Amino acid sequence: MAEVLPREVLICTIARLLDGVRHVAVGASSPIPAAGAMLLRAMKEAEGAVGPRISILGSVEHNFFTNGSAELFDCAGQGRIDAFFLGGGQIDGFGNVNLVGAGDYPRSSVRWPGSFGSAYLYFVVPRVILFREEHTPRVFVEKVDFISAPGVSPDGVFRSGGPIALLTGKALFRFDKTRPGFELESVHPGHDLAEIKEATGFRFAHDAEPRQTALPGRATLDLLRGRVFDELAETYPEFAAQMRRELGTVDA
Amino acid sequence: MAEVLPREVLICTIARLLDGVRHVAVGASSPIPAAGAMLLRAMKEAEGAVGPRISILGSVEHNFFTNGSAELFDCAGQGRIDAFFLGGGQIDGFGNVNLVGAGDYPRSSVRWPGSFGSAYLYFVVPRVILFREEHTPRVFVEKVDFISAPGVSPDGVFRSGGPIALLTGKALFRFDKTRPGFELESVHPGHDLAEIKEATGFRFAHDAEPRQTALPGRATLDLLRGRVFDELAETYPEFAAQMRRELGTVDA
Amino acid sequence: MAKHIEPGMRVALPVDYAGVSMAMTRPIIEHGAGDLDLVCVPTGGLQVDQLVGAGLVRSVETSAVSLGEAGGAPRFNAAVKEGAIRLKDATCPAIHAGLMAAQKGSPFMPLRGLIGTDLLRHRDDWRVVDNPLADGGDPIVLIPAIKPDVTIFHVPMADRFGNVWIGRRRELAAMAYASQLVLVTVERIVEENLLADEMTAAGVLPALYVTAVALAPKGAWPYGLWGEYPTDSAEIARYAKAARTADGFAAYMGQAQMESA
Amino acid sequence: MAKHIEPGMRVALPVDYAGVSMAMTRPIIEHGAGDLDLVCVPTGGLQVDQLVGAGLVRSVETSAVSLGEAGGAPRFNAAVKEGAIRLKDATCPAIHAGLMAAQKGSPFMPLRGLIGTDLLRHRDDWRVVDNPLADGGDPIVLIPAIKPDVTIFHVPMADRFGNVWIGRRRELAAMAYASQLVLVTVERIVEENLLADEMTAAGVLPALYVTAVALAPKGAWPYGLWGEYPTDSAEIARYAKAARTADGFAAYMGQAQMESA
Repeated sequence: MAEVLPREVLICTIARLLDGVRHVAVGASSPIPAAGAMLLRAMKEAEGAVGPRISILGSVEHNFFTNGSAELFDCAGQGRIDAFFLGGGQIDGFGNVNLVGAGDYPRSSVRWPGSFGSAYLYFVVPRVILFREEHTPRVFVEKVDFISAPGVSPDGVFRSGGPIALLTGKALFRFDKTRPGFELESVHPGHDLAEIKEATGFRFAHDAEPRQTALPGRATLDLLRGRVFDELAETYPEFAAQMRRELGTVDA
Repeated sequence: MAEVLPREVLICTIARLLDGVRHVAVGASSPIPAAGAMLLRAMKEAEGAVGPRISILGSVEHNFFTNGSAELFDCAGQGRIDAFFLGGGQIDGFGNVNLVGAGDYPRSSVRWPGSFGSAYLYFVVPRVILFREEHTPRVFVEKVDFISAPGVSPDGVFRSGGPIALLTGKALFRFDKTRPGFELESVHPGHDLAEIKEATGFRFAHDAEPRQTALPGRATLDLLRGRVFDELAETYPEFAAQMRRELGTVDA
Repeated sequence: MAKHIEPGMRVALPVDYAGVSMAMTRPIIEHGAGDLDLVCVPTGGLQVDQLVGAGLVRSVETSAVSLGEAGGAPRFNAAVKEGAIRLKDATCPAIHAGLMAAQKGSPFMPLRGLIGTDLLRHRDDWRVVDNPLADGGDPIVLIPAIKPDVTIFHVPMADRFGNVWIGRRRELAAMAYASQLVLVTVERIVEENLLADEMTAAGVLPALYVTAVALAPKGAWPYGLWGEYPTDSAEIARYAKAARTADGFAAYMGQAQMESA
Repeated sequence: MAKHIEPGMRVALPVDYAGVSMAMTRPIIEHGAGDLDLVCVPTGGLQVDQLVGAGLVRSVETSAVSLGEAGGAPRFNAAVKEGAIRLKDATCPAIHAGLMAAQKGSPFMPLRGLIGTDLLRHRDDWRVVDNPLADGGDPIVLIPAIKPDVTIFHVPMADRFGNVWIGRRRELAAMAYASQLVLVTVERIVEENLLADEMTAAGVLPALYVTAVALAPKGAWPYGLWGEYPTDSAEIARYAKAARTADGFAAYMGQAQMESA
């Protein structure tokens, strides 16, 4: 087995979570989700299949929209976006996301930028992947201070989308909307259940001995370190360069 | 007094009815309303004032919109269109307009094209001028067979626009929305009250001895026959040529 | 491309001057899928008349149908008189509102006007409600989303990547956003990516919304195409005269078919 | 052009990458009309932070405010903590929906999503109704029309006739349609009529909607302008650091003023 960087594990996990989507949108400042989408596209095309369409938001160079900043939301409302990523200053065990601030609203003690499109996209994009590398009790709280976007909705509320998974720097969780709540799917190499419990402010279901997150094989790593990092360098030059520096260390 | 063609009387009357508007929209197949708007613009500019903006709909050459065929209606909804013209297969004494067909709907015995934007524009354009050259009881009926757009609306219905006048080949009527109904304002040269009563299927208010429609003075006629017919020839070449042929006869 | 069209589909077609794919009319008629529900955006003409004349149309939602200067649409008007098609008479902004609702993924859009018209009286799919943001009263009409199965139009160019240049005819984009399938004929296909340059990109409907593109020079004829060629009014007048009768229509269509063969 | 701005006006400003008229920021501050209600379309950055820091802002309606890679917006965040400005937290499509309602002359637009959020709970101008076109239930949010008094943005070019080239940044058109006044700064003014050619016309906001145009080369700086120049990230970072305190903000703005004098 080749040595694999922690962020390569994240990228490969994202590619797996996206399997089957036709169109994924990623933020201009989200290189890891973008890399995951690009990896999936490369893997599909290597098999002779059609890869997903990838829209990178806010990028001038990779702007595939022509109707202004409303088009992403229209496109999602039309059912043309299958997957999207959401972070959050706080995420709780019900899948609620807080992008607004900590403390009492509106005079938040810590103010984050704001909800962006989450209060809409979380409802209408079928596969929303919650992604936050920092895995601490500060981020993963029992109950968010402000609901920018709720994890689940009551019966009768129109909802064609929502969270399917939560990916952190330590682990991958599946979201079960019937409970609702998270279930630990796998632990990334170098971490363990006890550490994850301590780092997570909400309760979650888990096996007694959780699996380790699957590592990519040689062929996947070659695609990632070749074609995908080349593509990535066009939009996220600093991130691609950094990954390649770290790989230089690994390879050495 | 110079000799004046009947259609010149109509054009000059329209210019008078439009006095004060900032933006008037006319149809691509409406040369007389367009000429009236162009005459007003020429008169204003001759005085050193700002003339109205004129949008000619459906014209490729004089298309001042860039957002497709919805833009006219958006523009009207924003209050940016002050005046518009409406014809009709039937017009009744309440200002109701029928652009759909005669007889029982939907299997009309005579089918006209349809309501176009009338069912919206009649509500939101402050100065709608009803214009139909053919002045017969077939057109001006007691009650239209189908209401494409109503002349008045009950209290409480949002309405910032509506008819202000009806101009025909024989006469000019003012619309009084409080009665509601039409009032004969003036009779074009060569016509009289008895003839107009016979040609009109609805009742209307009138003076015992109605005025004659005001005729344009020399300066106005010069503007019309010079600059305005030149401008008109760009968009309505056949109409401009025909007017000039008729004027040749008059001048001869 | 006509093979994409299936019986019973809802088909959106553009106004005369926006880019009508007349080149698609005959293939659609030969393909023969019927019971079509046409949506004219926002009015119809020659193509609608010919599809109605060919017996493929079940209903027409439109703000108007005519041949412009050539007069009324003869086969459409005959079908209306015979009760052979169902009419959904509308007004232009109501059709735009229905497409906008679909574009936005919303169930409806509100529209001012309409109250007191016989259009509204005959549309049981439109709903009047009191404006929930007013203090009471203030009736307003809600237009349900119009979601065509297929949109068909003709424009000057597309690129090799499926991006289609619609210029300022943005109703074509609105139709595409709202539709499942989008079939486009073009005057020419260019090598360069139309999205690569901000100047051309401004008028592009991205490939994301486009199902298929086919080359069809003079594909709007006898209609004109903005920036390309004018309308052939004589040909439209010739059609208008021929199509006054069903036999004349059949003869015109048969003759045109032979000419194109 | 800042003279058009009066105290208490509702001012619409575009997102960072769409064309922010940074060149107008200082004239607005010098002009001094306060109690402004800002509408960020749909998010805000440097310009919003500077107007807030200058004390001209009464409320901010936005989906987010930040300096991007340079972090949080320091004067905005400080004003939030102090309760010095009223917040109308929104989500991007709600801002677009409000502008679209104004564009259409409609009192509101419906929007999916939002139900169960604290955004909705804090917005007493948004209304939840049961979808009148459903058989019952199906709650949906109605967003009232957003009608700015003035919209301000920066784009590459305008022509001598007041037509403004916005390219594919169509939110700039949406803002203009919805606004009473539209103030535009441009990199350059061209001689030819931008509407005369279908290629350029496709990206034009017509003069009909434009109140005034002023030449301002590099007018988006330190933001970039699409198709023209990139963002000066170092300058934004320099601001972010300086503006952590009110004094640092004042020093930065004073220094910049001297440089521009």
